[in-house]
Parts: sequence; structure tokens; C-alpha cells
Amino acid sequence: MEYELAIVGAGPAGLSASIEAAKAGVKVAVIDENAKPGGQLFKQIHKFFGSKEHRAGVRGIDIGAQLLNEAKDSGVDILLNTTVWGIFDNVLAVHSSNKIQRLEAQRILIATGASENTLAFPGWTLPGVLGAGAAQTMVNLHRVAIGDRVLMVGSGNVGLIVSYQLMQAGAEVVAVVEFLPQIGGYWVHASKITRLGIPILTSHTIKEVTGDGKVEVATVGKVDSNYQIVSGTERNFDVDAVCIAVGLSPAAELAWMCGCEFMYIPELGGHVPVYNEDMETTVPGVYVAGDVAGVEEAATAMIDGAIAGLAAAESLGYLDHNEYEDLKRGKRVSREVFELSRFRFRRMAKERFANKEGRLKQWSKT
Amino acid sequence: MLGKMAKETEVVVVGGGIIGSATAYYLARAGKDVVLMEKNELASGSSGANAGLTSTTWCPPGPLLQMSMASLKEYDYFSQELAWDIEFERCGRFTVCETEQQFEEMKPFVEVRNKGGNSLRLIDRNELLELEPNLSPSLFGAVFAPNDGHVNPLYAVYAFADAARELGAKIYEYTEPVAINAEHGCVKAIATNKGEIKTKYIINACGIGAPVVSEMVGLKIPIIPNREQMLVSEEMPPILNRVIINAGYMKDVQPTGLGDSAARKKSTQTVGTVCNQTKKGNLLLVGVNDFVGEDERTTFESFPAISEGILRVLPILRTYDVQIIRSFAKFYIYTPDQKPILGKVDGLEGFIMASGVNDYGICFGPIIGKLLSDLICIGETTIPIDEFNLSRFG
Amino acid sequence: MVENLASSGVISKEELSRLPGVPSQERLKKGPVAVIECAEQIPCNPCETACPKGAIQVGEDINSLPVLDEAKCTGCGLCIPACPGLAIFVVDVTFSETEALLQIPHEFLPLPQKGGIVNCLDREGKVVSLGKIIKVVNPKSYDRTPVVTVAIPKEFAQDIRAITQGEENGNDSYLRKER
Amino acid sequence: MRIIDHPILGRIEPERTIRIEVDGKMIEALEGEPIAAALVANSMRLFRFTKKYNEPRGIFCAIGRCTDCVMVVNGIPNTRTCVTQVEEGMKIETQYGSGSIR
Repeated sequence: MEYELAIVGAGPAGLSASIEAAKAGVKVAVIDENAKPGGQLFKQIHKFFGSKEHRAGVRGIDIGAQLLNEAKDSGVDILLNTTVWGIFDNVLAVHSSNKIQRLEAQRILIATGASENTLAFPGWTLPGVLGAGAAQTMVNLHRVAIGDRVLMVGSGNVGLIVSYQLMQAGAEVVAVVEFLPQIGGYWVHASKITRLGIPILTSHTIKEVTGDGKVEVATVGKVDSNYQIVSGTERNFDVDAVCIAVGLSPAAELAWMCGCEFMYIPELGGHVPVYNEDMETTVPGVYVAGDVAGVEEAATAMIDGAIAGLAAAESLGYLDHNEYEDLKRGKRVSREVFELSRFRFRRMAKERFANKEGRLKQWSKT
Repeated sequence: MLGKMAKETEVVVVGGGIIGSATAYYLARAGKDVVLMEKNELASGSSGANAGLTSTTWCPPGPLLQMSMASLKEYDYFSQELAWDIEFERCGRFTVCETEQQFEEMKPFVEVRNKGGNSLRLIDRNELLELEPNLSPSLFGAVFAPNDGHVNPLYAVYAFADAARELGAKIYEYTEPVAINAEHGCVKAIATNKGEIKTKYIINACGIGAPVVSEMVGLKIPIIPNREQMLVSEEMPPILNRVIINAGYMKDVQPTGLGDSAARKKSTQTVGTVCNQTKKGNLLLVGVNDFVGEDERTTFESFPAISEGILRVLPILRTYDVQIIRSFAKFYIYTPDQKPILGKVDGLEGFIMASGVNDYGICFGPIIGKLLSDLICIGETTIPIDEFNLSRFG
Repeated sequence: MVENLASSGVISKEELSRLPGVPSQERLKKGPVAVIECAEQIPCNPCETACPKGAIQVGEDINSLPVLDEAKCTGCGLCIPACPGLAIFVVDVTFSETEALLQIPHEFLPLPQKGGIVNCLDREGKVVSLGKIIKVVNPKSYDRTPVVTVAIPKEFAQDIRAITQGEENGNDSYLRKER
Repeated sequence: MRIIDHPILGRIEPERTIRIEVDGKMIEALEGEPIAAALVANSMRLFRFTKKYNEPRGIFCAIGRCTDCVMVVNGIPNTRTCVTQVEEGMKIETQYGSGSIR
């Protein structure tokens, strides 16, 4: 198999990139290990922020469907049930239908997303303790209830949104606990659940989960300024599920394997590949976009993906430089607005990468 | 490492792999003031990325065979006396023959080694399948080495380092030598990125980095890296009781066994089959070897190459759809005659070589540590190591 | 300063009073008007786009808080389903002597029926009164965010922000009734 | 339990149901869903016991990353049930340790 651009991951970043590149004339393959494309979009049943150009007010599931149609209409090949287990220079090693194959590509975009972090506490391995994203998958995608009474650990956007969605699916969320003194996610998401009676217990953490072969009781307690549980403040919740929403880490294995240079930026989820304005890493011809380049949100993943797709198209000669710069400028303006909010991590990353920018520029031009 | 580095010691061991940590342990046990320094983390080189095999099978009669057998005894002692479970087991090893010709070739191989003190045994297909029912019935027979086995190489390094530390050795990670000071043909001190240490002895226990350290005293040593690629399977229920290696691999890759080392060096790539099931249940599958400098990347081609060989020997892996979860590449510490470089160095008092252990460093680590400790403390070794002196390369 | 909101998810009266999207007492007394409880700079402006009267302004920097032009706002409620944060409500305190009308987004099943009696919850989720469903609007353009109009006691017009259907209606296992 | 009605996602369209065997018991599953979903729909949440301490485990990440939900499927141990689709007549067993080879 041979393509001009191979994109690993059919989530918002990968699909957006594929659309832009294919529209420019690039022969593109999007490869995804799952049976269905869309990444995590098909479990995002809420309306997205942003403005019209970001598809604001549209639910993630519908954005997923839109992207998929656009990709198909643009002539993108989407290879499903296909795992990329290695990248060896310009060869992607793929596994599908129990066969190993080579897929050669002139440019590679790694858009593999992120995986959920977890939290270890006594009882965290009991059946019924699971990732908040996992709960969202089970409930919204597979339509099965993961529990009747759920405790949510973590008040970032994932914790808040999933709490709301668990309620929409008929579960009862007994509380959201947050070990910091302030709520992590957007306050409107918080207000959406507090007015339905879910208490958000800031400065609280989970102490343990007990039960006979399954989750039965979750104990939470208030923490002091050293984040230690204040004895006597413990209280028990009778629950049958505990969801962990304590952040995500970039799924950057393939970028490591390519030899990309990394930087540790905790606010972006940990080790992230260094990239330039064109989303190109320190390895020429290898691009990153979406959560793998720093955990943010689907809206920003789509913009970064689009930029990466355009950049790959330009470097392959399908766009002339000025045309590309114009298109990129447009995308960047639409990106900038996400860098002004409280979650302006990408701007911070850009600042941190700045001292490498000169070098990165050179790489991208070779 | 917290605190300041020592200013003075008796022995500095450079290289925190199995050789270095074992050497530090035996020296500390003998009462020496010893510093172990490692430029990265302990076991971050070849010692941390190999199949953990402890084998006597390949060793020709003489010091190598003596050393391998003595090293297993050290492991016996060590795995019983210390707190760590280093997963050392004399589980036995089959060198399996796929053809009658291979089997025939093994007869003199076994005879010579048994005369030298080993206790190998040729077994036929029926006995082989009785002992290892999951092996392919198409195999012809095998050489059984009852004393061979495996160890968890990472745990072994950590355990030796821990034990050395407990006996007073000082261990500095992220500490890299930059220069060696010698006066009147005598080692005086070693300068590192963290400061200088005065010392009487410097033991070069590096792997592929050994030439860099020797270069500091103007010594050229003929070590080159030979990349070895390995695969790791998911955790499986026990499907193997012993280590499996195919005779072809012995011939192609194993040093000083049946192989023609000159031919091997010329050939760009050799593919063999070694399978070792760890205590946890993962299968370690070896390997593809080639000379590519210090390129540690794995190659696409190694996967089908290793898998094919292993499936011929262990078809059950196909039946159970065993998944490969990882791969990695590391280096043999290759020498032209595939013998180690051990002992004092002519013309430079206090500088001792402990490198060039090819692919048998894990097996030989304890005995090399013990012998070098003896060399420093009592001036002689229980097993002669003269033939491993650097001077043999002229 | 948004201490209460940031630490509990519940916005205080004092915090509300400082928001540019919350109408004045004078305006409230004149009839239906949008109450935009958006207190955080979020890159988001569908409310501005949705308003047919141009009564909501976010501006070029879409991170700015929405500003309500209370003279232009007619209380039509089109901004309610447009807000991804579900933070806009329409309050009409002129509905009757004793009752106010409240329009709220409600994305739960079963959808309340006109004439039904529901529990009314404040921002903390406490049931503060009963309410009567006046209207349920759920056109395609609202994209599955139904807007429910409920008549509530006037004194709670600035407190009630959610409804649940009581057990007596034979549903609603999914909402907590009290804390 | 299945979530039949949903305010945003609507009602589950009737799909073809198939039957799978879990530890000797036949249960109903929806065509195309992963094994884990079928099990949860039938109120089964304990998928395996760990090797060392015999601790119970179930679903954790639901997207094929963590391997906590592995079971013995058609005789093959370590099968990730969250990303393996059900098939008519599939035989699924609780996994003990790393399973066994027969």
C-alpha cells in the first residue's frame, strides 16, 4: 500500500486533516484501529463551544458524522480495524485481519489522541471503578448502564460533562469530588449539574472503595492544604460505580518511535512532541495534531488537524506557498480564540517551544 | 543521587550494568571502598534489555565453561541470600534441532563440552515432546542442558546494586566520566560531569561505551555494537518449562559455539530463534542481529523474521493468537573473537577491563565481579583469565 | 471574583449581579427577558448568533462575556437552546400576580407535558417549590434541547433554574430530589 | 441494563439479537456490539481474576487500552472484550490469571 499522506487516527484531528489534504489533491489514508471512525466524537453528545466556523452549538456526534461525510466525499480512504503498531521511517507497520502489512507514506500525521489517567486508592481495581471516558463510551456509544448510583472523581470538563450525561442516561450521580479548592472545568458545565442536585465537593478526595467483588461503598473526605484527608470528615456513599476523571495523557507512542523530540508540559498532559507552526515535529515529514500534541478539546483538534493537512499538502506540492500561508492564517485566527480562555495551554506550549522555533523552521524547509 | 559525590575511594567501577553492579558488590563485600558510576540509570544499557539467559551450553571447555558454571553457583547463592527475588531458575534449556543433520552435528559438540565438565544430553523427539509438549512435533531432537536457565536481568542488576549499597558502596547515576588522570603509569583519579574522585583502581565495566572510557587512557579496544532485536509477547499461561533455542541460531549467532565468527561479522544480518517465558508469563523472543553502529531502532522486517522462526518451533503461539506487545533493540558487546576483555592492562597500573561480554554478560556478571574483586584484593583469580587480556589483540 | 461559583458550581446572587448578561431589576419588571448566567470567558458565541434582535453581544473576541442589551431583548428564548453551556434562561415576572414564567432548557426524559406539575429546583438543586408546565417547545432547530416554560411562584423567579418530575408522575428516577 | 430511550440519542433501533455463551450460560447480545457491552447489558461486571492475588477485575478504559477486561473468548485467553465484537454462538469464559492452555 502506498499513500502520499498517512494519518493515524480517525478522530477530529485526523479527519479534519484528511479533508483539507484530500481537497488539495493529496492521496490520503486515515487508519484507525477501531471498527468505527470518529475517535471520541461519537460519545460527545453535548453541544460544542466556539463560533460558527468551529461548528459551535453542534453536538460532537453530529460533527463526527459531518467530518466523516466530508472525508468520504473528498476521496479519503478510511482503513478501519487496522492498527498501526509501528512507524519505521516512511513505512507504517499495520495489523489488520490478523495480517501484518507495510504501508508506505511520504508524509505521516500522528493523530492518535490521548488516554485516560487514573488514580490509585484502596479498591480502585474493583469492577465498577472505571474511567469517566470509559463510562461515557459504555453509556453513549454502547448504550449500556455502568451503574445506577455513581460517584465522579475529578471536576475537569470530562468529569462534569460525563456526570451530566450519566444523568441523561438515567443514572444517579451522588457527587463530584475535586481535590483542589476550585472546580477544574468550565463553570457552566458545573452549574448544569449542581442545579440538578449533584454536589460538587471541592477540597475533597476519594479515600477508598470497598465491596465484595464489586463497588459498594465509596468513602470520600475533605482535604487540608497539604491535600491530606482531615480525619473525621470522611463520609460514605452507597454507589455501584466510581468514575475517574483525572485528566488525559497524550497517546504519543508512535511519535516517540519516530524519534520526535519531546517536551514535558504538565498542563498539556505530560510529554508532548515538539512541533512548529505547520504542526510538523522535529522529524521531517512527521506531523502531529489533536490531543497527542497536547490535550485540549475537539474544537482545537479540528483546527490543528486542518493546519497539518494543509501543511502536508503544501510540502507535497499541492498548494503553493502563498495559498497555504493564507489558508493557515485563517485557521490560526480561528485557533487563537481558544488561546485566550482560561485554558490557554496551547499558547503556553507555543511559548515553551519558541526557543526551538528557529530549528523547527529549518527542519520543515528541508 | 542526593548529597555530594565522594572525593576519594579505592575502586571506581564505571558502568551500571550487570558487570559493574556485580563487581561493585563483590568488592564491597571484600571490604573495599568502592564507587559505582553510571552515565544514565542502572541497567539502562544492554543489561536492561535482553532475554536474561543463563547458559553454559555454548561454552567451549576451558575458562569460559568454568566461568559460566561458577557464575550459576553465584546466582544460586545470591538468589537465596538476598531480599530480591531475581527470578533465577536453573530451569534447563533445549537447543532444538530441526533436521537430522543438525542433530548429528550436535553429537561432537556435546561430547567435547561434557569432557570439559558440562553435563549436556542429546534427547530425541519423543523425549523432547514429553518434556515440552507444546514444541512442534516436526523437531528432530535437542541438546538438553539441565543447569541452564534464566534470570530477570533488571532485577539482578538492581539486586546487586542494592546489596553493594548496603555494604557501603556508593552508587552515582547520571554520572559520566570525562577524563582519567594517570601519573607515572598509574591511575590517580577520574573526572566526571559531577566532579573528580581520586582512586587507585578504575574498572571499565561499560558495554558498548567501553571504548570511550578506554580512549581516555589512550587505549583502543576492539568492541563494536551488534544490534539485537527482540519481541515481547503478552502474558501467557505457562506454555514452556525451559528455555528454547534453535541449533541454527547457535550456529549463526552464538559466539564460540559452532559459528564462524568471521563469516558472521561479514554477514549483514542473522536471524535466530530463542524463546524464554518469564516468571510473569511473557515470552521473550530473540532475535535478529546486525551491525549497524549504535542505531537502537527496531526494524519492520524483524517482526516477521522472528515470528516465523518462533512459530516453526512453537506452533501453539498461532493456535492461541498470541499478541506481541513490545519490541526493542539493544547491543551485544561484540569482540572479534567473541571472548570477553578482562583483567589488568599492560602499562597502566590500576586500570582494569571488564567488558566485551558479547551476549553472555547476564550469565557471566557474577563470576566476573567475583574474579575481578579477587584480582584486586588478593592479586590472583581462581579461574585463569589471562587469555582474556586486552593484549591479545596486539 | 467568582469564589462561590468556582468552588461549588453554584453562582451567588452577588456574582450574578456583576454579569453583563443579567438584566436589571427595572428591565425584569417590564416583561420577559433573557438572563445569561455566563460568568466565564469561554471561546463561545452562539448566543450572539442566535439572537434575531441583536440583543446579545459577545464581540470579536469570542472569549468576552455576553453583554445583554436589555432594551432590545424581547425574551423570545431562541438563545436558550443555542447556548452550549445551557446557561441562558428567560424570566417573565409579569405573568400574573403571584406567578412568574420561567423558560429553561431541559435535556432529560421523559419530557414534561403541558399542564403537568413538576418540582422546581434552585441552583443548588434544592426543591423550592412546585411549578406548572405551560409550554414545551422542541423543534428540530433546537437540536434536542427542549425549552420548557414553567409557571413558578414569583418570589423564586431568580432562584429556580431546573425542574424534575416528581415520583407522583411515575417517572424521573434519574434526578436527585434533595441533598 | 440497556439504555433504550435517550433524550439526545433517541431510542435504540431494533437490531438483530444474537446469542452468546458466558460461563456456560446463554445470554442475548446485539449484533455489532463489543462483548463487554453485552455482558454489562446482562448485569455482568466481573470479567476476570488476577494471577497473583486473585482479585476481581472488570471494565476500566473501554477502548482497548488497559487490558483489564480480558477474558477467554472461544478458548483464546487475554481477549480484550471491550473491542472484540460479539458473534453468534461465541463462547466467553471468566479468565483466571493469564488463562490456561488446553
